[in-house]
Amino acid sequence: MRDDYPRSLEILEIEKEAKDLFTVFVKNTLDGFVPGQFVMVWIPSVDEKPFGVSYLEKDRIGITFEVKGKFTKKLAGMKKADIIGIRGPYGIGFPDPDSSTIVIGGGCGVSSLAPLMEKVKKSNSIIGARSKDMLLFRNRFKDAHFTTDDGTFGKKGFVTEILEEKLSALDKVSQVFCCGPEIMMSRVIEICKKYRKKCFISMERYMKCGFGVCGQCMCGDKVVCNEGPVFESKDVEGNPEFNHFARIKSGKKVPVSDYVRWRSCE
Amino acid sequence: MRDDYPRSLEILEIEKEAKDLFTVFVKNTLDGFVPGQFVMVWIPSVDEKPFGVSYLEKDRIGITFEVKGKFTKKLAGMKKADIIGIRGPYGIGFPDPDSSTIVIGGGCGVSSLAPLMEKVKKSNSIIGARSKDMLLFRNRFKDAHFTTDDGTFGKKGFVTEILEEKLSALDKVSQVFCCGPEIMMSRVIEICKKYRKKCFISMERYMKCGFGVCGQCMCGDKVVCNEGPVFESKDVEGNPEFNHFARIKSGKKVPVSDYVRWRSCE
Amino acid sequence: MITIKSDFLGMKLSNPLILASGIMGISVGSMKKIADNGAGAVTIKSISKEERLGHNNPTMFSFGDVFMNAVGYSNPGMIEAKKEFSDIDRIGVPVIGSVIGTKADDFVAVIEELGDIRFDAIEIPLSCPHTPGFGVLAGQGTPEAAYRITKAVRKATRLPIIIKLSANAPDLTIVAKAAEKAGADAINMGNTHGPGMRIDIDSGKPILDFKVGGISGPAITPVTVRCVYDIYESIKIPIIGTGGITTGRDAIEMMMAGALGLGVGTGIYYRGFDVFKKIANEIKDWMEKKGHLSLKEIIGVAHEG
Amino acid sequence: MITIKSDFLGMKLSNPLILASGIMGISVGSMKKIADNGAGAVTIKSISKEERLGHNNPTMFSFGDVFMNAVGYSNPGMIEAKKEFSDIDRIGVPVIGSVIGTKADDFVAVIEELGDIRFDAIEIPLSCPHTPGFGVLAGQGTPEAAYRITKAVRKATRLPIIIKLSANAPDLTIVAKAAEKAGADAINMGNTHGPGMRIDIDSGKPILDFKVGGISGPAITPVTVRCVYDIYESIKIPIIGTGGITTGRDAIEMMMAGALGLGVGTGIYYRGFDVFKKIANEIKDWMEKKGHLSLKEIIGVAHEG
Ligand SMILES: Cc1cc2nc3c(=O)[nH]c(=O)nc-3n(C[C@H](O)[C@H](O)[C@H](O)COP(=O)(O)OP(=O)(O)OC[C@H]3O[C@@H](n4cnc5c(N)ncnc54)[C@H](O)[C@@H]3O)c2cc1C
Ligand SMILES: Cc1cc2nc3c(=O)[nH]c(=O)nc-3n(C[C@H](O)[C@H](O)[C@H](O)COP(=O)(O)OP(=O)(O)OC[C@H]3O[C@@H](n4cnc5c(N)ncnc54)[C@H](O)[C@@H]3O)c2cc1C
Ligand SMILES: Cc1cc2nc3c(=O)[nH]c(=O)nc-3n(C[C@H](O)[C@H](O)[C@H](O)COP(=O)(O)O)c2cc1C
Ligand SMILES: Cc1cc2nc3c(=O)[nH]c(=O)nc-3n(C[C@H](O)[C@H](O)[C@H](O)COP(=O)(O)O)c2cc1C
Ligand code: FES
Ligand code: FES
Repeated sequence: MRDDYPRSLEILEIEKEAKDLFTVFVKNTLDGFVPGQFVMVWIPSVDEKPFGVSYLEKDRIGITFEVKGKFTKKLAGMKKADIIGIRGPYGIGFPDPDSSTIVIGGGCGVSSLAPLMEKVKKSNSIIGARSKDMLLFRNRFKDAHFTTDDGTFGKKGFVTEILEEKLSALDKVSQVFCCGPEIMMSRVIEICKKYRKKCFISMERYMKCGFGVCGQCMCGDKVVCNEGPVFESKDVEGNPEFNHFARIKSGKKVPVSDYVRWRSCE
Repeated sequence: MRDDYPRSLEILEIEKEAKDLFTVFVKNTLDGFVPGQFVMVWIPSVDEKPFGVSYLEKDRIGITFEVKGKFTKKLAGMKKADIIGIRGPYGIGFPDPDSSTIVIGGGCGVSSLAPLMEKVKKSNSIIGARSKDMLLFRNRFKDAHFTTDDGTFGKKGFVTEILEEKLSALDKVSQVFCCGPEIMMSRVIEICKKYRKKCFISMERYMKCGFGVCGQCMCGDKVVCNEGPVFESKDVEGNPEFNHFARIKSGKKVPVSDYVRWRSCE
Repeated sequence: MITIKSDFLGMKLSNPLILASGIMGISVGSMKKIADNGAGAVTIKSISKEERLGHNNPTMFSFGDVFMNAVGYSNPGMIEAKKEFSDIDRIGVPVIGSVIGTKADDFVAVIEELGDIRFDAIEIPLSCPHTPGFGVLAGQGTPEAAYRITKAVRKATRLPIIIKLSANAPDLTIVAKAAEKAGADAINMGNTHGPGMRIDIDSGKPILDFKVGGISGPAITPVTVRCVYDIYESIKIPIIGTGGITTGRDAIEMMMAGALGLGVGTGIYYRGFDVFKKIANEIKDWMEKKGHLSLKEIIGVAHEG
Repeated sequence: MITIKSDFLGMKLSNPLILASGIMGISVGSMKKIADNGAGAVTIKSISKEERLGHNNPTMFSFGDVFMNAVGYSNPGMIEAKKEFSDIDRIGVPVIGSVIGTKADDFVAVIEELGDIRFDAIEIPLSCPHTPGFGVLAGQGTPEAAYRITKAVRKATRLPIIIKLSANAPDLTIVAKAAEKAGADAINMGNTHGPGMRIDIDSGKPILDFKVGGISGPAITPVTVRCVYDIYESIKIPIIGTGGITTGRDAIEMMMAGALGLGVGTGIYYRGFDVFKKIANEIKDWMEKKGHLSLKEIIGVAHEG
């Protein structure tokens, strides 16, 4: 029989990464975690949400999050030795990266890719954000390519532009791993298609169970928490909901932009 | 977590062993069974009772019983392919016998000793019964010593007389294993004490759970189903209830003779 | 030839296993997945008149044989549901519409709004143990309420009506009889049990945000079997046994107790989406071993002799 | 220094763990074994006026986290019990006398007959789910019956009275309040749950000879915790939480929900006679880790904030 309840853990540390971006560190209790998998993070009496893992160390894990709504505000305000609950890991992560894998992350999406970025050739990581002060892991991955929408750090523009440059210049790229806003991921899929590269993306939906029971995270015919969150691009191509619709807490299907707005206030 | 429910098994065979004595054979589902341990045998819609194992084969086990009351009458009347339930094995069995172990059984008590008799020197088995037609395993253990109370087969008298003869004649006896009426076992204990031999006896009490929960099988400070049914004699010496009192179904403590009479009608 | 085909309320089911409401019943896509994994029929997640957010997370967790949830009937409301379930034919197996309400009128309103959707039956849960305003917490499980709501619903639809009861009812058989008398075509026995609570000892807080939640999973099988057994002797309409069915063995027990249909929800958690195929095969294998040819030979046999 | 000493109804307990009635409580010898294995107090198996054979075997079995029994209150009756328990001092920890009856008068008769036995408290179960004439099956779990029986018992003894309730009661807090009002000194929450039934599919027969039985073991912990939590807020007298406690974690949860005493029965099945020592150590280890010094810091904390 299975046990799936929040394992209560003391916060080891909370670090500020960038503007409104924090990392919370707790003991590593994740058996056989594969980057791209996720965990459910519980703040007692507050709420529970899915997150990727941004630091995967032997003894501890880090979860990097942007302060948006009630939950992340609470989390950012917690202190060392406070208790949070972790359950998981859940879902299917990325395949093993090789030296010719490109890893491309936008915004908070970078966080669940970071453990993979540590494994690939430095210059094969592409990290983007709206602005310099929101850019993640600038110091952690010094040799990565950085972009900002406003040009305040790295190259001005979208991460996808660097991807296209690289794919058109390099022959040896085996596959592309990607996590970020769906509009970005959908662009990445297009680019990969053009260059005939395998592409894996990581989807995000509001979750309740995280283990394939409630149906809350459905995206077309895919159960994101269970059959994903990482999908090979061919498995989401033609999915009528990917980059278009997502479900809010009631289960109501709304345009992704409405969903993101709703999620940010939750 | 544990599972302890009757495993329903088809009866493979029922064989008559002697007058009113039958053996029922079912598939062997007993992991790591040690002779002296017991099982609970369930006849659906009838009752469930503890029994020793008289045939311990790789694929099947045999349970030998005397037709006394409702339960054993039902059991003797069942046919091949009928269903009975088995749970267990329970309790603590005999230690490993060696070539100089004497195994001594009286009446039905022989049944739970039979698998041990197969392991010891032939002439080290002593089997007794009230009369020839009630003697168990006359053909199975041809070289054993047999006694009958009435002299109709083997030596006339009690099994204990042969034991005493053997112990006074032989030096090399390491230990004595014994199962039978408590009056007999208590006599065996005395004899072993006199000859300074280790002695293990197997106690019988009315049982409900068989696994140390209900307390029904208490004999003094011993939980027979769980700490026994096999005890080293020193662990029952001084027990005020051994060979004196036992509990009937209500939990009422009565003299052993009343208990045996009650049990025979159950 | 062994068959596990089942005739239930006029639905021709390839097997008696029915996806229970609230588990993966959120969309046509999710229910098609379950149908493709072998369910004989599926039930949608319960729909109320208005949109409901439900309780906050955590809404679900498990400890061994116990699965707990306090989803709190989150659903997009009947207007959205009408869109969501417009093309249920695509699912490929019969679909049961689950409808909830706080008053009898609400049930009727939802049934009417969803009238164009081609459901094969309507299920009315009177039995959720953890949602204020609904089910047990709203007293819908009494014989009187069951009678009143069933009566109202009966007038609102010609589809077969399944009334879903709670194992908690002290007067269970009376409730079942009241529903039968008011025109129910079947009883679903039943919803989650409890409610229960688990407390995280390090924070000192109940794990579920709503503090208490309904219990499902293998731990509740014995109580469900007993409830099915009890009501089987007092009503004539067929029973769906729901609660804890995880293996073929559980399914067979439930049928022997008297269930004609078999609800499976949390079984998905323990054995995956294909729990339906797995259980169906386990039933067939056992029937083969025993020489049974159809489910008729099994249903209710625990009551014999 | 960390202590898990507990003051319960005037009994000075080395720890709050109390052997639940019906498990190993058959004799002084069996209870002494449990005391030697670390129980803070022990409860005798329930005694009725007349000798009772109880139900036929099988009376007990388990499936995973579920333990089921239908012993049916077998006991030698009050006259024999008087002999059986004459030297309870030998046990070495406080002993609670459990008394059952079908009518209020029966309880009184047994209490009077056992008057000379040096029990530290009397427990009155109104809650067995599988014995005709007693507990739930005799309607003893209603607020009225609880009041009436408690009142009668109150007059018959000066010992502290513990009323043992059933989690099944739909109006649980009202029953608890009725018992409190009638003079109960504590509530034991509670008895086995259900009842449930399991059917052997090969024979088609219920496994328990009485067909149905009460459920105990880890599977019922969540419901017990919820019940303790609920009644803690509505009564002032202390609570023994009984049902499913198997680990230190369960014990701590139960205390956080509001229990002052902790009943342990089936835990013996899962972890052995020394389950008492094990749980006590687990509580202490956790307190040490958390920096708690006494149980006062734990009891009821789940109700804060
Ligand atoms: C499995 C999983 C785990 C996750 N874990 C976490 C987590 O641990 N913590 C967390 O806070 N979030 C997490 N997320 C990520 C988060 O949900 C998304 O990154 C978020 O939805 C994007 O919001 P943002 O405001 O950060 O992006 P933005 O800052 O709006 O965009 C980020 C970047 O995307 C690119 N981009 C934007 N629009 C376009 C476009 N039209 N075309 C091309 N490129 C574009 C740009 O380069 C931009 O800088 C996770 C997501 C998944 C799938
Ligand atoms: C763990 C266990 C498992 C058991 N399993 C089974 C089982 O599988 N099936 C079953 O039917 N029973 C079983 N029994 C045995 C059964 O319970 C006892 O053998 C029974 O109580 C004895 O009854 P009887 O009528 O067969 O003995 P009897 O026929 O009355 O006596 C048997 C022999 O004991 C000796 N004896 C009797 N009185 C005395 C005396 N005063 N002094 C010295 N010797 C004496 C004699 O040699 C006599 O022939 C088991 C017992 C135990 C402890
Ligand atoms: C997560 C979850 C959500 C549920 N939601 C509903 C619901 O919306 N409507 C309903 O009638 N029952 C609901 N239930 C109850 C189930 O339909 C089912 O009756 C119960 O879980 C017992 O069956 P199981 O053990 O097979 O899951 C829900 C159960 C779970 C676990
Ligand atoms: C085998 C068995 C016998 C029981 N007999 C009694 C009894 O005689 N009187 C009583 O009040 N409770 C009886 N109970 C209930 C227990 O005292 C206890 O309330 C219940 O088992 C829940 O606790 P647990 O999970 O720790 O066992 C019995 C329980 C079991 C398992
Ligand atoms: S979050 Fe529940 S199914 Fe995915
Ligand atoms: S038979 Fe139950 S304790 Fe031994």
